[in-house]
Amino acid sequence: MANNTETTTPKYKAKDFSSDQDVRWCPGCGDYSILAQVQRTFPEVIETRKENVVWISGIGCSSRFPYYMDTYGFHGIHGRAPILASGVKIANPDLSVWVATGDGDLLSIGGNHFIHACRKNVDIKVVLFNNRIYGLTKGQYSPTSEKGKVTKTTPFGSVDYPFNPISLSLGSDATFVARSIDRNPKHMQEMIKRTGAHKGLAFLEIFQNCNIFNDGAFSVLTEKDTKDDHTLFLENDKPMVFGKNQDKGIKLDGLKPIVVDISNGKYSKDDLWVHNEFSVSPTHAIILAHLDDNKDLPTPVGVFRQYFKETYDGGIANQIKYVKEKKGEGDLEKVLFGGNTWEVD
Amino acid sequence: MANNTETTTPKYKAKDFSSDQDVRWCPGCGDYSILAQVQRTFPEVIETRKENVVWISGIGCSSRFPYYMDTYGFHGIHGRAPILASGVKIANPDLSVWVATGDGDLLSIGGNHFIHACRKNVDIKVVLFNNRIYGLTKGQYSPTSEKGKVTKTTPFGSVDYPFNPISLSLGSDATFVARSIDRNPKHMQEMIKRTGAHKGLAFLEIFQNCNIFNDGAFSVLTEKDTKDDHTLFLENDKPMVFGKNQDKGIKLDGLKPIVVDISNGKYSKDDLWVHNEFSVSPTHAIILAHLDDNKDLPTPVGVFRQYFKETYDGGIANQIKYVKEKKGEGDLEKVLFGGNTWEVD
Amino acid sequence: MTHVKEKDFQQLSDVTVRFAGDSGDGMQLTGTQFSDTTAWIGNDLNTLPDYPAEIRAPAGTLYGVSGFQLHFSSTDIHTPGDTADVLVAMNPAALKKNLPDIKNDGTIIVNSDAFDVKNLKLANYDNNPLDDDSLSGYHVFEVPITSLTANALEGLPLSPKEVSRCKNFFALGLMYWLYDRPLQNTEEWIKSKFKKKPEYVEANSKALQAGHKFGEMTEIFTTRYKVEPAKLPKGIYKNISGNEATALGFLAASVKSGLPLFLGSYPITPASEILQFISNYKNFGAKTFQAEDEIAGITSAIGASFAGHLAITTTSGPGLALKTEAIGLAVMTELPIVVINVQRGGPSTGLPTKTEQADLLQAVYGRNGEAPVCVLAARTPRDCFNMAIEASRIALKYMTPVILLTDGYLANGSEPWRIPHVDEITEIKVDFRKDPEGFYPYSRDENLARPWAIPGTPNLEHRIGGLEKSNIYGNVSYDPDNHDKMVKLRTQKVKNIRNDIPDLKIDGEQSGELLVLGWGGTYGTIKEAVAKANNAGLNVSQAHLHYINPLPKNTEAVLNNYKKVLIPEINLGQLARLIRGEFLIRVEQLNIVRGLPLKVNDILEKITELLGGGNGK
Amino acid sequence: MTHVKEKDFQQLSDVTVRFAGDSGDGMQLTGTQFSDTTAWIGNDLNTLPDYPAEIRAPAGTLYGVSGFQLHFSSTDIHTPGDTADVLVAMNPAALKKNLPDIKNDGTIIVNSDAFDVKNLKLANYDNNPLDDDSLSGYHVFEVPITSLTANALEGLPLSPKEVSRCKNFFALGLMYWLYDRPLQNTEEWIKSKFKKKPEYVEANSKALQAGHKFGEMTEIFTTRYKVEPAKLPKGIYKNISGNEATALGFLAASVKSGLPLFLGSYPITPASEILQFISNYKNFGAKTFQAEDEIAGITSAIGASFAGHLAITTTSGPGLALKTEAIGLAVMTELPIVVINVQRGGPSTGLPTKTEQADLLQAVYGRNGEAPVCVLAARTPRDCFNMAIEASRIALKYMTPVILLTDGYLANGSEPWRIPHVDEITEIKVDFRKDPEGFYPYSRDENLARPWAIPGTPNLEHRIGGLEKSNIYGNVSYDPDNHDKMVKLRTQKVKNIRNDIPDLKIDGEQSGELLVLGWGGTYGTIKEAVAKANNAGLNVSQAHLHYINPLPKNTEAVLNNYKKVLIPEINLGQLARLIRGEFLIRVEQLNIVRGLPLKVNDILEKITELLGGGNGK
Ligand SMILES: Cc1ncc(C[n+]2csc(CCOP(=O)(O)OP(=O)(O)O)c2C)c(N)n1
Ligand SMILES: Cc1ncc(C[n+]2csc(CCOP(=O)(O)OP(=O)(O)O)c2C)c(N)n1
Ligand code: SF4
Ligand code: SF4
Ligand SMILES: [Mg+2]
Ligand SMILES: [Mg+2]
Repeated sequence: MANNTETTTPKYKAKDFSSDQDVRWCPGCGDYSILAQVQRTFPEVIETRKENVVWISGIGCSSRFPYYMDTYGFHGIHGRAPILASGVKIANPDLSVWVATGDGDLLSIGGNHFIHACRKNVDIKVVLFNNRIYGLTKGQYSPTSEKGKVTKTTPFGSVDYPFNPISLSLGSDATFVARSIDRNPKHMQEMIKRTGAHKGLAFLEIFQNCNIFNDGAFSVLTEKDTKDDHTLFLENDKPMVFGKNQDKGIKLDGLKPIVVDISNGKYSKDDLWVHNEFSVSPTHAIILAHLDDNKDLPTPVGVFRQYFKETYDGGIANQIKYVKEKKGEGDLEKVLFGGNTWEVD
Repeated sequence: MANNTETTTPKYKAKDFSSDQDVRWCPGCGDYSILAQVQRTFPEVIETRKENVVWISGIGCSSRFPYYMDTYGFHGIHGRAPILASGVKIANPDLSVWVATGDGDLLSIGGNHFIHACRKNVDIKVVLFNNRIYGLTKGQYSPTSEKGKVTKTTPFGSVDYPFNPISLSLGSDATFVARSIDRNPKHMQEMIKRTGAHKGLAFLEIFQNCNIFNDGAFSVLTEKDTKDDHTLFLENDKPMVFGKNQDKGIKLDGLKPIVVDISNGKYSKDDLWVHNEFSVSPTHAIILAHLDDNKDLPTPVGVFRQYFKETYDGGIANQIKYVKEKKGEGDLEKVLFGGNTWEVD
Repeated sequence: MTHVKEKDFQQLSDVTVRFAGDSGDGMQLTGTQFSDTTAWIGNDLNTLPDYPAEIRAPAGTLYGVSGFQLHFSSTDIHTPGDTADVLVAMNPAALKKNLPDIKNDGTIIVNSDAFDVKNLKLANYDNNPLDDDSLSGYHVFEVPITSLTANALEGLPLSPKEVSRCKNFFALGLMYWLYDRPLQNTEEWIKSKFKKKPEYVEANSKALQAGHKFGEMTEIFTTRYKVEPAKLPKGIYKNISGNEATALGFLAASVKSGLPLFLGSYPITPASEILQFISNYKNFGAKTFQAEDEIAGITSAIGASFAGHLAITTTSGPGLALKTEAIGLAVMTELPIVVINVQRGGPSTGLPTKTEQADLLQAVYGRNGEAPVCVLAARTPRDCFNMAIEASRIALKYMTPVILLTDGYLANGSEPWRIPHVDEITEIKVDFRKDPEGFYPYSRDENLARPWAIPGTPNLEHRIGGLEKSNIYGNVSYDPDNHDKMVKLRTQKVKNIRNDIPDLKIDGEQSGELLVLGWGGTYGTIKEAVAKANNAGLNVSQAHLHYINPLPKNTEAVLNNYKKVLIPEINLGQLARLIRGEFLIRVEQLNIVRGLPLKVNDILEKITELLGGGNGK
Repeated sequence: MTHVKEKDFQQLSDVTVRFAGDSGDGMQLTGTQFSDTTAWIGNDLNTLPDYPAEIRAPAGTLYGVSGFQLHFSSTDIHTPGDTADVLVAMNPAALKKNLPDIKNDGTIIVNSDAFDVKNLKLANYDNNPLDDDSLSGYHVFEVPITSLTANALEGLPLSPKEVSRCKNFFALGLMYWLYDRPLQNTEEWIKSKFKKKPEYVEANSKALQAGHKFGEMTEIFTTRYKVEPAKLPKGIYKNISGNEATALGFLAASVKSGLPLFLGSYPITPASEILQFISNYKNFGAKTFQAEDEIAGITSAIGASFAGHLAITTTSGPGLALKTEAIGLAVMTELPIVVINVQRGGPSTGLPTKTEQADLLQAVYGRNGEAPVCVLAARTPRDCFNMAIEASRIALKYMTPVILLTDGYLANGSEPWRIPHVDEITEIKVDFRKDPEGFYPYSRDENLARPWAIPGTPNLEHRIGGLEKSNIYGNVSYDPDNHDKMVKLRTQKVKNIRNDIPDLKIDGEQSGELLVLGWGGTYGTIKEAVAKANNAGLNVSQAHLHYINPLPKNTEAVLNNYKKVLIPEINLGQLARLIRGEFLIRVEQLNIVRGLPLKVNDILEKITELLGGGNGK
């Protein structure tokens, strides 16, 4: 489908993905790091020629992303990126379709398109720049802002509870769910690669600092003295260990995750819960999604869940193939003259 | 707030909730049973005078519901019932606000309002008439239709996967999640009572037969010879037993639910998983929500989860009270003349 | 059987028949079968299905009545008929509800079995109308259709309920007899429809034949009617509804442009059928996407357009309202899409199953900012085919959204259509931009259209979006003068379409006393009214707009050729407003908003009044 | 310090100042402080903030330039000024971007420290404009603001970055000196703003004082300017922006109607501030609901209206597009809501931070079906207060949605406002229906309004919704004649508002050669243009519409009193279209769509041209 005249994929460099447009985020914004990691990893992530790559976004600071990528790009309207992307992907399944979006864009106005894209397993990659605030409109609270947050629209503190984007996507049956942090380039690079490699809807949440309107929202996960005790790096098939000295672990007590100390001999790594990205049911991932509901437990980053089922765009394409095989390639003359006709002469 | 001149609540009868409008559903439609059970239970469910009850709906066969209830009613626009209801409830928290909605109305066009109302825990009762089809528009597939379904818009079978409404609502942190079946009036009555008694967003999914466009969608759960083996009635604190002879049970194998035979002596009721509606984490409920992903396992009905946290409307009201206490009742003159003023004379 | 008295045949030039019964009685099916057979034997025809918003409202109720009117003739006709010559009423409610639309002295065939106490009460009859003289102005035939059907099917392995469901075929058989139509067509339909239920094939065929035989045998009918075939142009015909014609039109546009079709849509009455039809064309590579809502329907189509498809979205009024913001995005990104709006009664949910013309100003103006789009309107069911192709042509050539307006009457109504051969349909030329040399995403060709460079094309990587773009280069631009220029360019582009569409045609005198100007589904009604007025010696012509934005170049000149211009619309004067605002021309209006097609007679009266006749001024 | 030469004072009647710098330079703050102080000492004033869509675009870039223009005077003024007398440019990009809007012979104060190679390059300067003669037509003052600020703050415990952030206060202090304004106001503001950061209080105050002192000490400025207070009517004043006035207006309407305020809204530039302001009024019982999207914003408001609140929703163009369907629901259910649309540049996302008037036709016509609503427009920042109250009054009295249009210029611009006392504001009478006797949900009072019977009221249980309703009884009705009646009744109800609004007022001669007709935010510009034209001896009057649907009763008569009517708009002629369509009157248009207020001079030229002067026809 992709109208390539040339068919081999050149060896790209990061700068091949950098457009001629000046980047216009605030100095210090976490978005810069995301852009850098995407450009850095794309030569590896993109298995196709770059004219087959499309970046699609809604509205928000994060949604300016496509302008900075030297690929096809579409800066859509607020909240509609997942469905705009779905249209592109269904029309041409050969394209590699990526969505750059913000917590307001994806989860406030765009929530429905997101959960439906997850449910349908449209083969698009959704990268959420979660800064827990509305950046572009200058600092109103978002559906991922913590309860009680004081912002321009909540001068006395917000009274609603935030979404847990991981749990929402799992509840919508997304086939790939992962999380990373703007301040951890290496981890982010890995997650971008994993996201790109997944066949089906891939959802990657990135904690992103908005230093203007919500500075430090993720500081416990990024500051040197706290991050190790608050972050759990998920690794498949590995016991869940964390802490500055890798001295703490997660154990499953029935359905309940608890923290245990593995430095004092009472528990060892063997007692710990082993991460399984590929668990058949979503239960494993859901427990992880809610891990830090308890403030004593760390926040997981990494791949929560990955599984495979037919993609929506693939299903549509296959059905067309199947019907063509069954009924033969469409013949307009036949359709027009089909049914109950009669002749006047 | 409710402008009652009279304050005691009379003893209502079912027919007090029946409006003067003829009911216009197709003969045989499952909606009739829902209406009957609501009218039958409401004298008990409604702890307030009936002028404080409001039924709100979107568009669909199911959404005609408010016309048949002799309460305040608002037949809104497609998909918007949860937010219309939220507006009513936030404006006047003394009202008992109910939503009647269909699988298309709530989960297709209305999905976003639904998940946000769940997240915010607006104190409204959402009753989903899930017939897994678009009834009013005459038989297109819906987001709860099974994959492969042949309908007017999917002549070759649908290619997308359905939502699991229970799992979606749990993923959105709904504080009360339950399910019932149109053909089991007694169970439905109990669920309506439980729904009405919950403080916070209560979501009740009712499997409802559309005998015109999707007849028999739930027949395994309603037909005499299959229903006992396919339905699991959830009861709090009780081991999960089911089957014609109550001879089968659910056991938890790690995170994985399995069916065991409790008639042959190998397993007894004591080995079974015990239902806990009030589990702190959503894990328990999520496992149940996905129970019948495995076709060998039964479909649970009953209360999946109930927990309590501040309601959104309550939070707004409390904040107003708090600010009034702190700043004093608003004084318009003061606000108008506040800030940087100067006098010209 | 041999003693049956030969019945007289009476020749008629046209007849209007209405079938009415419970929504569960199969009246739409009966009407469609009668139409298909009638078309098939060569009459011209025009139909008006009229069904309630309820799916199968409880039997016997007034609001559960479903009707189907059909006008057929041996000459050219254009409307479903103001009033019916014959009513087939399957129960008291059907009789009561439809009586006002039956001609004085008309014929009424009732299923007398259904006139029991319960049904009479449900229909709010105090007395049985068959027993008092309330029907004295009509020729009433009482036929115990239910029991006759039961008799005919005796012995078949069917439940009483199943037997009763066959009674519409009995009624149809009787009507076939009365109007001398063959059974064959319907018999074949029954066979293929119930392929998997041979007992149903037998039962329904038997009921059909029994109805026919009953006509033959009974004493109560003394006359039969013949309506000769109409003299239609040579060709192969089929009976087609507006929705089906719309679907076929886009399929043809897809084939003729070489672009795969993408339809992103959300079901809504009365537009859902288009989605349903097109979802059958999978072997043409057509992709149908039943989206989560209308916004998703159009936005997915915009995505597909970006990716190089012929992208369309179908909806009705409330859905168009929801698509508003996204249409603006298509305007700004200058991508081709067609939005089909099948108008229904409004505002809000309004009258979902009824027809109306009140979305015109929404289509023309209903967007934020200066967001010009091309607006077209189909005028008859079969015309939807041509306008679908024309809408596609314009969208693709000018890189612009096009809104195509049809309405509930066109969508569900049907008429004979001379089927065009594929090679009679003009090609639609589409050139994707391939050459990187001098490529700029917002450069413009002689039509002011920008290049269509689709993802997958090497070296044309570029970014588009809803923010204002610099002319030619297409980068985001906040420059004030650029914005002024772009606002004006986008408007000019749509205006220029004027040079690429046919002049407004006049039926009748090229100048004179009165022009009746219309648009959309009122075409047939106006045509018949004007013809009648001409026959009565009145000086009146007709012009009917296919193109509303832009208007044809000669519109102003045409209007100025008449002393008066009358604009009849099923709204409060929306085209009238556009015409007044555009040309500062005084226009007369006729605005009747009843959820139904206008009546020939209403227009005729207005014409007469305006020309000083009738109860003039 | 004692040797400083006394500077001359020059008296001016009005001055236009523009501050410009990086979006991180605090220019909006500087402008606001200058405005507040200027208002406070009694000048009339009018402001135009102009900021980029980027939050803090990288320093030094052209697209990152943020500006604030302010026009103040000793007489009545109405615009922010076509061009500025003085520009304060904090870097080369600010100079480059703003130079075109500075008067010939104007004054330019630059932060010379910022004119380094890097910044010059970022601003695409090949040569340093301070070194070549490209600025020879201006009075340029080079002030090393960055280093002077650093000197002044030496020894304070601040990082270099923090120090640099204070430079806008240095610039402000200098301008205060130049225009003889007191520091006190700003000093107090600094104190309260940085309550929790005493080191910032000290730093910013010091920078402010240093700027002031620098003016005093330096040799480069030889003249200072005085602008005497304006002679404003007696009263207490404050400087108010349109958004703040809108918020206060609805708060007042809530108090005066006795109904709690409910605002359901989704943030969008330039409307978000209204939500922000109102969310502070919790102690008035005002409920603000930041909804998941615009549809939820308005739909929650409709729910709150049903429940008896004064329910409003705020948005801008793309958001209004999304609210379209729900407005139709409010029309059908005849519930009072006010939709505030702060217009911005379109179509689509367009120019989010710029002003425009192109949502007028969307407001009037942008809905499916015949869905009439009342449309009002505010004309100046402070007028938003009155129009908010008026919109509420009409909505509540006629049980109808009202759309109130403001725009980005009004929203962000500010002017002095004589604050009304609470008892000067008229009461809004609201009667909830309480009496069950004879209650029908769609019965109508003398204004055709239906009763407002809110949940919680005993014995008035009833159902409403978007399907067509039977007149009086309010049950769902598919009856054709009822629909026709209801469509016409709803339209009549909105038309009747005509009888309840003031006549269109004329400023100037009551008849004559030319009337300039406008609406919304162009009021001040038209007023100054007409005044100038009158001064030049031209026969021209002004009329400005507050009410667009319905139009004031005397509109046609007014228009007919002039030989020509000119309608200047920041769109392609939307009011012009309405007026032409309504009255069949030829109008002249002036349409400049640059995302900026019109200029006095553009209108003046057009007036001159139309009256045969200038470069006539
Ligand atoms: C229909 C519509 N509604 C509202 C807006 C205003 N708006 C633009 S971006 C945005 C939210 C931005 O927040 P987020 O998605 O979190 O992105 P961020 O800027 O934080 O990256 C809003 C409300 C809009 N442009 N369009
Ligand atoms: C904006 C809008 N889009 C579409 C429709 C058409 N519509 C009405 S009901 C419905 C779906 C009905 O399905 P469901 O919600 O499952 O209700 P059911 O009829 O099955 O009870 C649709 C698509 C509409 N009325 N309004
Ligand atoms: S406002 Fe926040 S999110 Fe937006 S660019 Fe600036 S720092 Fe980044
Ligand atoms: S169509 Fe189905 S859901 Fe609707 S009323 Fe009929 S049976 Fe019930
Ligand atoms: Mg954000
Ligand atoms: Mg349904």
